[in-house]
Amino acid sequence: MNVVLITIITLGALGAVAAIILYFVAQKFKVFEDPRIDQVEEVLPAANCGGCGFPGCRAFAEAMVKADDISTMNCPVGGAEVMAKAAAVLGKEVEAAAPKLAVVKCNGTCENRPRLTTYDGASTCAIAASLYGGETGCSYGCYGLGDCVEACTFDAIYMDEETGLPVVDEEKCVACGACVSACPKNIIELRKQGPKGRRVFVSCVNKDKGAVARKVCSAACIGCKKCEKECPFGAITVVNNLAYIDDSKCKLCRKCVVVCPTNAIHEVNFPPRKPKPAIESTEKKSAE
Amino acid sequence: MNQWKNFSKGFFKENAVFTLLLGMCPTLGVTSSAINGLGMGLATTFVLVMSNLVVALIKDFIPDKVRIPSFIVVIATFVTIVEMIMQAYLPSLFDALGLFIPLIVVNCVVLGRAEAFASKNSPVSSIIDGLGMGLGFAMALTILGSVRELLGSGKLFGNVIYPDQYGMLVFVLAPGAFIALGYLIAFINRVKEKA
Amino acid sequence: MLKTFSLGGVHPAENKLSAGQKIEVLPVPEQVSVPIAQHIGAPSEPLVKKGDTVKVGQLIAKSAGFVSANIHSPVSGIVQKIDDVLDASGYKRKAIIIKTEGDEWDESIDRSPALNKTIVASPEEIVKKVGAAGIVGLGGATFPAHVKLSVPPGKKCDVLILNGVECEPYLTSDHQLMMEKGEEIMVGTQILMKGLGVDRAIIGIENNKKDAIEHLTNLAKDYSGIEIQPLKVQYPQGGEKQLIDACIGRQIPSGKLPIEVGAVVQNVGTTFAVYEAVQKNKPLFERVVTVTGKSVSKPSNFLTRVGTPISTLIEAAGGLPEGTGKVIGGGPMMGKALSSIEVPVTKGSSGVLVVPEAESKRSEVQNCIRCSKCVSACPMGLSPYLLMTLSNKAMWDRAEEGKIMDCIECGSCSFTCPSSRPLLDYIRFGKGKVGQIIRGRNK
Amino acid sequence: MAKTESTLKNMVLTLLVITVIAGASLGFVYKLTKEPIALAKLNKQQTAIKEVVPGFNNNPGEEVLELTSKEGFNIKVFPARKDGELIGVAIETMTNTGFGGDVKIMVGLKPDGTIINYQVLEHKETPGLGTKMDVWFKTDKGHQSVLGKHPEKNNLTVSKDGGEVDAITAATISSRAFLKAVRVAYDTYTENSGKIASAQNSQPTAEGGVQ
Amino acid sequence: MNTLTVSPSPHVHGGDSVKKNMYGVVIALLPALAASLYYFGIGALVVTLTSVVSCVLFEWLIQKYLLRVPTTVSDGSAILTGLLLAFNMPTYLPIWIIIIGSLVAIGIGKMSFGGLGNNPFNPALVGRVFLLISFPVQMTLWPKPFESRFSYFNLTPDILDATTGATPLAAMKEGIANGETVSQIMDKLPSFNEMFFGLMGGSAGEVAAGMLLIGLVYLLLKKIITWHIPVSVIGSIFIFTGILHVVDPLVYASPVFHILTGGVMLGAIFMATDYVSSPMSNKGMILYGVGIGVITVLIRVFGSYPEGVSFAILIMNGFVPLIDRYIKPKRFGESVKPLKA
Amino acid sequence: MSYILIVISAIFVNNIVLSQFLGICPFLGVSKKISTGVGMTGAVTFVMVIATIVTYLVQKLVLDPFGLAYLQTISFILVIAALVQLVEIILKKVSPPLYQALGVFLPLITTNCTILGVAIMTIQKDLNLVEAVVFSASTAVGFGLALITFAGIREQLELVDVPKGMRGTPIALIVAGLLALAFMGFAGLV
Ligand SMILES: Cc1cc2nc3c(=O)[nH]c(=O)nc-3n(C[C@H](O)[C@H](O)[C@H](O)COP(=O)(O)O)c2cc1C
Ligand SMILES: Cc1cc2nc3c(=O)[nH]c(=O)nc-3n(C[C@H](O)[C@H](O)[C@H](O)COP(=O)(O)O)c2cc1C
Ligand SMILES: Cc1cc2nc3c(=O)[nH]c(=O)nc-3n(C[C@H](O)[C@H](O)[C@H](O)COP(=O)(O)O)c2cc1C
Ligand SMILES: Cc1cc2nc3c(=O)[nH]c(=O)nc-3n(C[C@H](O)[C@H](O)[C@H](O)CO)c2cc1C
Ligand code: SF4
Ligand code: SF4
Ligand code: SF4
Ligand code: SF4
Ligand code: FES
Repeated sequence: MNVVLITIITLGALGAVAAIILYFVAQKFKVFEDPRIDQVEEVLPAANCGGCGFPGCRAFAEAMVKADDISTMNCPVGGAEVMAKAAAVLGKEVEAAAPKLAVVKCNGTCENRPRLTTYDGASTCAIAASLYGGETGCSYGCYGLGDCVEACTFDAIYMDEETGLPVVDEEKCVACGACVSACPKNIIELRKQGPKGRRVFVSCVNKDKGAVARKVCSAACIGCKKCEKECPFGAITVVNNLAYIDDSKCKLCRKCVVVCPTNAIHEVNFPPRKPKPAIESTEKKSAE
Repeated sequence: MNQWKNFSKGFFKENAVFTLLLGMCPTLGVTSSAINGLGMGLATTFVLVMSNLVVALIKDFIPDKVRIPSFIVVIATFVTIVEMIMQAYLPSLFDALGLFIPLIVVNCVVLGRAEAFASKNSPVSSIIDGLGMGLGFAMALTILGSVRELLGSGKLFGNVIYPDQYGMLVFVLAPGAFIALGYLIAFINRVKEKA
Repeated sequence: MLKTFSLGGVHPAENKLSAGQKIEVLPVPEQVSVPIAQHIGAPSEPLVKKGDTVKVGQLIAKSAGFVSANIHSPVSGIVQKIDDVLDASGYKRKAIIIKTEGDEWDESIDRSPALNKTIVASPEEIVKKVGAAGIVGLGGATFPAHVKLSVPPGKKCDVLILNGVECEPYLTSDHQLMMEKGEEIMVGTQILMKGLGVDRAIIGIENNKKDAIEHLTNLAKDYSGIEIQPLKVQYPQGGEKQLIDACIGRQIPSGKLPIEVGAVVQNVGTTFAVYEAVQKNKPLFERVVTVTGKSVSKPSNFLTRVGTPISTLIEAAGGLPEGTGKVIGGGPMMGKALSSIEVPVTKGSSGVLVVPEAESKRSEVQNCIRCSKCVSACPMGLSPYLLMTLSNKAMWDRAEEGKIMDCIECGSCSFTCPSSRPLLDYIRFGKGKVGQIIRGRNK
Repeated sequence: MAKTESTLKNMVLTLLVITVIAGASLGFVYKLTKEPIALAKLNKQQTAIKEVVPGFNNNPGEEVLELTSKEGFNIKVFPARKDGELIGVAIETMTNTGFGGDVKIMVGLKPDGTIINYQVLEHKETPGLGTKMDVWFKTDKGHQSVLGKHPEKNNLTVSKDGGEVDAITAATISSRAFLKAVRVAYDTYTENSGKIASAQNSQPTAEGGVQ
Repeated sequence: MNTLTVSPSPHVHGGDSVKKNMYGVVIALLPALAASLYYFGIGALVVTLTSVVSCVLFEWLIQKYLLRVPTTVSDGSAILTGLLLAFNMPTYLPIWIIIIGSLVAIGIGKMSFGGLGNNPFNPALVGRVFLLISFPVQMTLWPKPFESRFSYFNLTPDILDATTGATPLAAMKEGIANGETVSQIMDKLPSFNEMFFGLMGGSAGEVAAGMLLIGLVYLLLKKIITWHIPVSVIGSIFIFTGILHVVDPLVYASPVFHILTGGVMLGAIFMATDYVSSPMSNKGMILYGVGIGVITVLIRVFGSYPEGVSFAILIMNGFVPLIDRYIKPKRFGESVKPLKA
Repeated sequence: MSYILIVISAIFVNNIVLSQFLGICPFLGVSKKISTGVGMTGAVTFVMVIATIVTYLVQKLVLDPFGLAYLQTISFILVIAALVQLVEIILKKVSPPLYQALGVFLPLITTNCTILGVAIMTIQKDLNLVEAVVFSASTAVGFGLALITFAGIREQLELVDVPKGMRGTPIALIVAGLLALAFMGFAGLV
């Protein structure tokens, strides 16, 4: 017989048999998996950072497909853009979340906060914090051992050798919040990036009474309530001897900055202003 | 998509060997010399281009459930063609590559491209993609082959560079293949990071 | 061969500098600061307020739950304030601050030194009295003693083990107490035996206290059911689980309490306090504290009121030496480094160790060389090197699998590690995390 | 883009069509390359034989004798004739005592058994060591060469075993295997020399032709 | 007052250090080194010096310029790797090969993984096996004791011929392959007594079993290693070859022969015990040791290499993570006897 | 060849991954965790044995009688592809956790060289059916041995700080190389 013919017949038969078997087995063992999971996963950045609160991008995709409302979900890496794409895939709406940024709320530099003891244990903030209140009198402030730096997968946070405090690189930070949960002292907060990166915030977490706080750190918030009174928009509240600026109410008027007696309120990325050049230096530092 | 980008991605950014880690078996198996690497790379390129083309042409007619079998048949056809042609006209290379020729069928690069690219793109893009990927693959194999040949037997494409008693035999053998590729990838990662 | 526990263990230099120093009664301090959390369990609830006048031994804070303990005033005087003060760890904790005026004791306390051998109290009364007196474990764990005496239904205790091991280097307070108050401890033992309803008690003592072993062996002849068990000098012989293993060869299963194997362990100091509480009606407000250290000019054992600032004790032992790098509350293996010497003595303070600067810094941490010495040293048979890494990498499920919760925090692993790795630091932290996870799961 | 659905008909049809086309093209290429492949194979054999027994003008492949040696190896003997006269035999011989297992060589013997030349066909020896056998025993250096030697008249074992051949440096095992294979060839040849001479007129075996 | 230091407990340390352990092993190797110098002379000196110096140098260079981490050459582990690598090489090895071996041992075997403590495989053996496979000719050129003392730089083919010979194991393997019986072969080999003191061909440091045993005693006394690995390796080789020997004494050499020759002593005492690449639990160590023993015998008796300790250790190194994962140390309270009330 | 020799050869001496260079992609891909390595080994063993039997029959019953040896590659791969897809479909239903664990690698078993390689080698070595089954099963065991050992080492490396440039693939390849180096010791065992 013709070689070509035999070849054709053999292969054709093999192919047909394979197809038939496949068909029947596929019928019998059908499993439904939402194909949108794959589609959503495709638009996610595949960083698997866990910043969304799910173990990996695929899990997040699954959750999004299942959820009725995805407006509370956010992929910190991809940001609004990716969420919009994912929403498009799912035919759902998302509001563009205001871009956020990690902010370090401690200004206990070596000058501001003299050291009383020396820590000599495992060098992580978490362990130091589980052992004792820190090398200075302020048991709220930063330990400077860099758990936050370690936690950031985007290299967006580093230790300033001079101040011993972490600094967030505004360019790199994607507001995944890894550092926020890494910090045992709750010093880092995700705050609105603000127009042109302008922000006003209280750079202190000390809840001690004014006199006590001031004694251990010259840059501490002493809960004097001057800012609270000054703020025309009611954005500032003082609870437990500590002022907090609500970034959804703050209009960046910077009046509070001026009245703070300890310079605990920081403004960043504003054009320099004339009357109070003294603050400038600290602002610069944290802005860098 | 920009066709130049489409073509060039296979060399560096999405190089099958150095970054995607696909098609590792021929990569390690046949690269004991540069010429084997090159031969294998070109054979793969041929299969890749042709199968990409055919897959792109027929993609719309294939039901999902038989997608993979269909693609594989296409690929296997070209592999068998390569096999027969090589056997006829390049018998010594055929002997050197041995089992790895039929194994082009299962080279993850080939099926991977068919699945990931050709089944979604136009025939022209698919050819270009196949060519880029294939040549990138060939390049990687040739580089690895050269390194192994040079370190292992002091030759480059068969030309003596230094006396072979100074060669480290291990690079011709299995362990050397892994180790050489390991450091090559580390090196390339480093270059990439700097770039 | 002397008896000892079956796994691991290390032998740190003993350095019992204050051994043989008679217990000195420290003068009543001018002011005391009495923390309301001096024990394991719920902090007590203060019963006094600013301006109140109190007497020595008067109840000033009452137990706030089953596992909690009463607190009695260690001095007589006026309550200055109840406020957050810095505790040994540099965190703020609530404490009652009393300004001393005179030394007026509560009338119900029998202050005569005479030995009272006759035990009139019934077992129930014993447990009640121990509870009322606010007695907690003086071996360091400060677990309320009356809880241990209340054997849970369904369990049976057949032996009482007294912990006179004092395996911590430097410390000598239990040793000295056994030498000076041996009779009282014997009676205390009888009381505990009666309270628990057992007829056998074993006092475990490390063989480096030969005089105490001899002394107590002689005394025990007059009391039925009390045996003295000399033990090999090996740390952590005094660990409860290790002690039970060494004395009666029973091992407490993972996550279980001593009662599981029919034993209750009390420290000898606790036993003395039980004697005082039951026979003399004296609540726990003072204890023996060793003040020691190579640079200390007069290593001593002091009988000290709770609430006395540590600085006062150091002063009494010759003052804080030049070049002190570290002050430790407790022994060198398990004690806590103090961030300030103004913190008060509590019920759990067994010693104050002053360490010169040269010895107070740890060596540089190196990579784990997998020498497995920590594994051999661990008395609980754990893999400290692995637990540390798992803790560092936050792999809690594997840490739990590795029985991180079994760690008794003895520090043998960190002590041995040739790479000076802070094993226990990480393991302790990991225990906290895993504990949280387990509690969360059980909820 | 409208994908074809996965119904039975479509699936079978698609695969059928694809395989049929594949089959057709393969059959076609097969037909095209059949000759060259056969030729390449034949060439390889001819060249090999030519190298070890030069000067014949018959087609030894057609006269091949398939024999089994004492040791149970399959040995092929290709008689080489010039104008019908037996000028030598090319013997495909082997042993299994190489460093990496089987060693297959083709050795050319004069009718009296003197070694003309050899060629290494297949082995799994270590590159740089055992592999050197492909030239080692032809190289005229020291006592390496076996060319012109006679397996009976010369003691063709390695010097370590009291023979007169220098083993490949640090590859005595491979050397022994090589020499053993030569010996197997010679023994099989002498045992069957009658058959070989008479094979002249016998029909070419099926194996002799192209496969 | 200066500031108080605060740290978690424990506040004292036993004083053990990486350095103490590493230099302890170096000291334990000195008797064998002395024997090696005595038997093999200049060659042993050159090989040892080159290996140690280049290992230390490579470690330093890699840490300083490639990884840019603090250098730790003073911890002694590189010296040890160099020393053990030298002990595993024949003393006629050319300097350039030794340098390649050191580079492989330190560069591939150790620093690629991040240095001390991280490497899954024994660096010195990685170097040795790499060389063995790359340069089998040079790596199997065995100088004879005493006769090779003054040759290294003046090696001519004549001297080479006169001063090299097979190791007992290689001779045994060849002999068996040639159909000789064990006792015939043994007659041509040194006596067990001579072997014990190292009077035979072999790698620089592996020959003198007696000297290596002195090292073992030192290591055990100093508590640098425990008995588990050496005993299980040597014991399992002894038992396994013993069984074979009893089954057929004509083809299987006696167990004493097996434990005295080749790298058994060196391997069992100094290389299998490498902390980094051996298991952590006692049970694990015994399993690991028995594995090494069995594989060694398999390779020696049935495989193509006359000598199998290096490969056996490397193979078992590969299994160490699995052993550690599934064989845990005995835990306290694990095997509780039920309490009778 | 006796069965013992086939087994030892396939597992140790000619280990499919470490000396034959087949199945490297899954070897590198699914070896990050011991548990997935175990799952993959199971899947490969299963597919490999069945595939070898089926392809063996195809060869002996279809290709050889019709003189179609040159269709070996294409018909084998077709059979294997269909087979793997079957396994995938069934697994998805029967054991979702295993399916999840093997993830993308299940379809890639199709393109796992070991399966086709073993099928072809079986024919090349001219084994009989029983030998073929033994050969394929022990090859799969060899694959599993290499894979699981390798996964063990990689899991351990997760716990140490490998230099940045070497992390991930490079160090995995080095480990594979050293493992192959060690396995060379088995040379000549059969
Ligand atoms: C929650 C809890 C319950 C306990 N219950 C008992 C008990 O019922 N009986 C007992 O003898 N000890 C009991 N203990 C005390 C412990 O066995 C142990 O003595 C105490 O934790 C201090 O021991 P250490 O100093 O060895 O750590 C309990 C401890 C804890 C934490
Ligand atoms: C590592 C370790 C060492 C200990 N050493 C002693 C000791 O030397 N003496 C002692 O009385 N208690 C010691 N303890 C506390 C005992 O485990 C146990 O809590 C105590 O004996 C119970 O008695 P208590 O409740 O009366 O203190 C140690 C605990 C641990 C964990
Ligand atoms: C990696 C390696 C590969 C080897 N390959 C071969 C080989 O292919 N052929 C061979 O005869 N010996 C080979 N050997 C050497 C043998 O193990 C054995 O040492 C040698 O054959 C002994 O012979 P000699 O006396 O010539 O040194 C090899 C050795 C090693 C270490
Ligand atoms: C008992 C002991 C044995 C050692 N054995 C070796 C060895 O065989 N090879 C080696 O390179 N290093 C050895 N070392 C040194 C060190 O552990 C080794 O360099 C590490 O593997 C490097 O990470 C040994 C160290 C000790 C303490
Ligand atoms: S700085 Fe904090 S929030 Fe920003 S990317 Fe890093 S970890 Fe995430
Ligand atoms: S901000 Fe928090 S985590 Fe970061 S260094 Fe300070 S204490 Fe540590
Ligand atoms: S501290 Fe914990 S882990 Fe360390 S030795 Fe003690 S019990 Fe073991
Ligand atoms: S003692 Fe230290 S170096 Fe040794 S295994 Fe434990 S952690 Fe690692
Ligand atoms: S190429 Fe072999 S498994 Fe991918």
